[in-house]
Amino acid sequence: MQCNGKTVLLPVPRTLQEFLLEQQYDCQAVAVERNGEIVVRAEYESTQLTDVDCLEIVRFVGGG
Amino acid sequence: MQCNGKTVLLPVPRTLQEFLLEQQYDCQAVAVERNGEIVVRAEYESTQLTDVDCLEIVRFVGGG
Amino acid sequence: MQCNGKTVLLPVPRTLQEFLLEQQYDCQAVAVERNGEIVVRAEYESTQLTDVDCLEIVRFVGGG
Amino acid sequence: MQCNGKTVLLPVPRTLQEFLLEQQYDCQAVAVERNGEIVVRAEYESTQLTDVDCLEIVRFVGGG
Amino acid sequence: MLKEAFIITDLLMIGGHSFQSRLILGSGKFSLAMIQAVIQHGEVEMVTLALRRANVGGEENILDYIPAGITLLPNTSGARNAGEAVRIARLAREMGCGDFIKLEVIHDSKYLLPDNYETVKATEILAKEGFTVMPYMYPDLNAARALVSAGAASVMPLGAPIGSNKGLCTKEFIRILVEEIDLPIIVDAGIGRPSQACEAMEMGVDAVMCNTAIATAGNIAQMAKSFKLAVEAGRLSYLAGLGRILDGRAEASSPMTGFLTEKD
Amino acid sequence: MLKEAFIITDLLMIGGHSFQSRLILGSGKFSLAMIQAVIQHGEVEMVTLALRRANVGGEENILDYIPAGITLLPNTSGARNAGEAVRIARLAREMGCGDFIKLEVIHDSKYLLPDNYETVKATEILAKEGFTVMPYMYPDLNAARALVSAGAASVMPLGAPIGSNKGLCTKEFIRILVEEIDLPIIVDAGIGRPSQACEAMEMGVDAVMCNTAIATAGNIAQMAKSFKLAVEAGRLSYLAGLGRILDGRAEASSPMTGFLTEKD
Amino acid sequence: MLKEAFIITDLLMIGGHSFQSRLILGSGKFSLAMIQAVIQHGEVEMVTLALRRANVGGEENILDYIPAGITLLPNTSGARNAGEAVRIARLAREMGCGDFIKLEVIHDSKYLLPDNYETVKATEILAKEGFTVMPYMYPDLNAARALVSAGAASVMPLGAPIGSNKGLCTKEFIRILVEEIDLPIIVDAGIGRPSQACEAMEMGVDAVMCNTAIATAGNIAQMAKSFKLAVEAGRLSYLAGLGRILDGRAEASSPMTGFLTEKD
Amino acid sequence: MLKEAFIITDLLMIGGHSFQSRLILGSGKFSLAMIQAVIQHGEVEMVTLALRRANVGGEENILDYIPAGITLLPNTSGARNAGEAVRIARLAREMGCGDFIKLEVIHDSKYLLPDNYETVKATEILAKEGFTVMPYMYPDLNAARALVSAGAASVMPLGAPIGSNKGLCTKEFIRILVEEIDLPIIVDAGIGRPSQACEAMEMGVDAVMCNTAIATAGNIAQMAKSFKLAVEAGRLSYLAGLGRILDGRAEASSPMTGFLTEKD
Repeated sequence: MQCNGKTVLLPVPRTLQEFLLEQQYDCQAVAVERNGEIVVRAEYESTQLTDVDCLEIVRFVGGG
Repeated sequence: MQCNGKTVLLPVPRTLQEFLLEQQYDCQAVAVERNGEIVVRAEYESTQLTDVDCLEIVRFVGGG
Repeated sequence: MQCNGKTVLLPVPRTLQEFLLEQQYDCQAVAVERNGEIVVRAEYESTQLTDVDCLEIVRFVGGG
Repeated sequence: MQCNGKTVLLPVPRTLQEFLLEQQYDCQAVAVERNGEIVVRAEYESTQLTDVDCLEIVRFVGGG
Repeated sequence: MLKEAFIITDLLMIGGHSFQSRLILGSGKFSLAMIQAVIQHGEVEMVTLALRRANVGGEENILDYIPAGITLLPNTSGARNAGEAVRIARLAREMGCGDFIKLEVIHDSKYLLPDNYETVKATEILAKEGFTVMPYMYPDLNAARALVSAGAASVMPLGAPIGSNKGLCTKEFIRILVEEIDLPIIVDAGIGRPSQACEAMEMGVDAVMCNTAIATAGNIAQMAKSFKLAVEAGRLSYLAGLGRILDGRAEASSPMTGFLTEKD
Repeated sequence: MLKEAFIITDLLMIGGHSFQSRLILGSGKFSLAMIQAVIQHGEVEMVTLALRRANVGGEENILDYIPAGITLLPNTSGARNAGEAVRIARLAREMGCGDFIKLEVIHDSKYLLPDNYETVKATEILAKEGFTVMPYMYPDLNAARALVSAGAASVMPLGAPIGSNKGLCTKEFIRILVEEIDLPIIVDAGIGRPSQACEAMEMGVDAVMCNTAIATAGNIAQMAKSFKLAVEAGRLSYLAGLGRILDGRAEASSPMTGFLTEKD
Repeated sequence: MLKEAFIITDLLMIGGHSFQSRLILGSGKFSLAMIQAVIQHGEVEMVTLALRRANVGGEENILDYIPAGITLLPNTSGARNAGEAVRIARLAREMGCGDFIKLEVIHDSKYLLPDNYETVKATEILAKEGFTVMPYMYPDLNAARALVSAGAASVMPLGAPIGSNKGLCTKEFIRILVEEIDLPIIVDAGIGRPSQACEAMEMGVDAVMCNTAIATAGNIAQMAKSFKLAVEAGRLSYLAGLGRILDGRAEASSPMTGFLTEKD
Repeated sequence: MLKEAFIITDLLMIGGHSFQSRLILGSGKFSLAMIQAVIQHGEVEMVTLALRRANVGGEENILDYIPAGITLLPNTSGARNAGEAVRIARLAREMGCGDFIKLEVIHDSKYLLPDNYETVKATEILAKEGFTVMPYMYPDLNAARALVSAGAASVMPLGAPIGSNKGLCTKEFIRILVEEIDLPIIVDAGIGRPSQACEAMEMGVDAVMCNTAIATAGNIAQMAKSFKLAVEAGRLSYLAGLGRILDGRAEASSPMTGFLTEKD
């Protein structure tokens, strides 16, 4: 699977929720795009990730 | 017929050539658009005008 | 006597103090120059005016 | 004798003319001030230098 | 009292929200530790943010450094075309901090000049999706009109290249926007000194956005306060009405009445 | 708190007196009724006055319109040479309002440009007599040095002809005075807009004097407040240290890290 | 001799044609009788013309007043969108005076600012039809790049609104075009004085177009010559390489060697 | 023919001598070998020189590098007061190259600003001795009037500090000199680019002196020619009369008559 431009292996099936926790992302501080589409927080749990998925996980930083 | 935004009556059939001469346009100093299409000088004679035609007859003036 | 550029007649002898009061100047709001020299307020009473004196009596106005 | 800020010894009496030639100055390309006064060229020969004299010998250079 | 009078009633309205402050702060180039002081001294009510990829593991969250009540204005920096800008805007909104978006579409890495054409396209899409779109733009009257039609909530013309501190190089054309465009005009990018922010406001601009000028100052909190005062000064003078300029000669400010003259 | 910190400690010292305000107000061209509002909104602590011949009979006294505690700065307007200036200064002091004098010597009625030479002469005389002499001058470094030697308490270079509102036309040379002269530099005359006063202060000038720009504004009390804020802003930014100016290219204020890039 | 050397070899190339003159003349606002003198004194090789409806009956023909050998550059003035511009361009070419076209698309009657977007569209069409397209444009780097891709033979950024004589208000951005765009850059519109044309050329612009500045002069033939000289001066100084600018202090142009010093 | 007409009749008169060229060349900072080419390409008729102590033994003589017929203008550089300037002037005249003297009195080694007061004193002395005195001065109207009374043959106000190439920083005040002073006004010092020389001439200045701008150029002969053309251009435009400047909107240079409009 692609995540923020890097290839990540998914040994076992994972929901987005599980993946974020495993990777220690702060769910309250990020937003997620999956294959070009937004995933709303409410659907993190029900979103099943697959090897062909491409994720963008972003957060706020300082910017002008 | 429309010519430069004005309505002109064509009592008898006319070629573009005849029309220009009648109206005393200087054929060497103008360019003609007929119904949105350019008419090249060589075709003035062979171009038969009709009541539904719309002409633009233009010339050079000073401009920046 | 000259006062602020105008000629003033002094029928009877006058002190500067008397003159200012007569002319209804506000002694607290003016300064006086006599023949090019400052007259301090304390000396208004003791200053005897003569026909050849030249007074400048000035006050503050708005200015930049 | 002082010349252009330096001390110069005059072993034997000299006219300004002699001095300039000895020192290989180009008489046509310089102007001379002696003790604060201009010496015109015509007087170089008749000008006798003494130990107390102070000369400025100048020429043109590039300047804005 | 008059003093209060002319301040309270002058609010900046953007997308239905109202602001007393007319200084928008960019949060780039600051250490997180400084942001709060800058916001306080600048008395700003709106702060821009950028979106970037989150790294694995706990990172500091800039939101923890921004006081409650501040309106967040995420930007789409990094977008090189309308499509990318739209994706970034959607991600930004998903952060749950409101629907303001500072739209910027840039594909020139040297001068960072915005692409007006792509910006208009993205504005159209995002406005339809309910965003309050504040597009960063090159001050071109025709493009500004297109942005109005596309549903922008304001226009943000640049004064000079981003981060240059060069000032109001586009003065003549921002003046035209003020004249012709019925949206809040916010000068963004290039403002390097408080006097330049003040001059922009004197011209009738509605607000000024500032980041680099503060971030590169010696004492950034003090500079933030300085910009706050300068923007307020410019706004007040615009409302008050500037005095005329004499072309040739002078005009005395003290009476010209003859004085001591007979002494000559 | 920091905010207070950097304000309280920054005082303007002139002739042994200290001032928090760096905006000096000229009282010409106003109706007496307005002066108090202008002083209040401008938060000024020093106001100039002129001397003129008193008329016979009760006239309104401008002093009745100036709040207590304001330092009065009588000018010598009308003087065309050192001698007349000295006489006017002495009369002014006799009014009992202190020993400050704004020295101006002008004999050109078209551009009202000060005569530096006569001004130096009068400064020498008045300083010896114990006046706190603040000479209005043409910004010429050599003349400024002569004024320092003559005992001036400050120098007041012009920005543009009196009353013109043309702004800082002498910028390059006032910059030199700031660099070279160890007295308070007060820009007097020509400042037409708050942004110009702000810029002068950013350059390191110590104070700005303003009259016409306020008197010719639409709402003069509001404009007074605007100048007060602009002068404060300029001072703060000078103290804070202005950021660098980039010559060519731009510099991003958001991180330039790759983002969405693999989507190309 | 050097003098000749550096002139002869410096030609302006546009669409395969070469020109020695870098001053392009606009023929508007002149009486026909004056045009020849202006062309002669300005030593121009290219003159713009406009197209308008011919009236019935013999009219004076401007072409009779333009010397042989002058390259004609018809404009598309009057066009408010790409379609109209294309039609006008085709009519112009039909006049049999070559394939140069000065493309202008304007739908703002107050500031006459060009519509870059429509201009790019028209450029694409006309370039395909073999025109030598010289688009009048608002100096926006992104638009200029689009014009390059669309096949323009040069870009003609404005200095200020048409006919305003306001000068190089877009200086900073024309500088960027010179840096980034590999086509002849011709400043068109706004240039009001020879010194401004000279400055544009010093910046590395390839040519200047001028109409109103000459037409509104007191002696138009003399002003034409003045512009000719100024453009040539600016070009030469660009080729020669301008000297450095000192920031602070001065630098003597006479030797600083001690002199008369022992007299102190 | 008109062309000739307006050139031949426009001569610069200084101290009874007439000049066709209005560009005065400073000879500092050049290698002697270059001077002749600069004079030729600049078509100058007057060149400044400095005086320095002659060294023992044969040195190259700059006069050998200056073509016959050029008017020499020795300067008094190095003089720090009127007395020294007078001595240098007398030595210069003794060189037998005429009675022109460029008077400069400077005692500030950082900005090299002239001392107007000492300059007036020296002018008085030298004018009485029959010199054609051309004083370098700080552009102060009162000082310029004093120089007129003292017998100056022209005034040479600075545009910016010597050698800085900063341009016309004193514009507003040189404009006043042009208006008020009935002597040739020659801008000396600071002019860094031909466009600046052109602008000075457009303002009505009578001539421009230039040294550093040429000496620091890449190709100095070419830059000399550029300045020559720019000065001529500025003079011609001043004589021709500059066109008006529009404040707001634009003004079409092509007819605004309706065209293609029925196609809408």
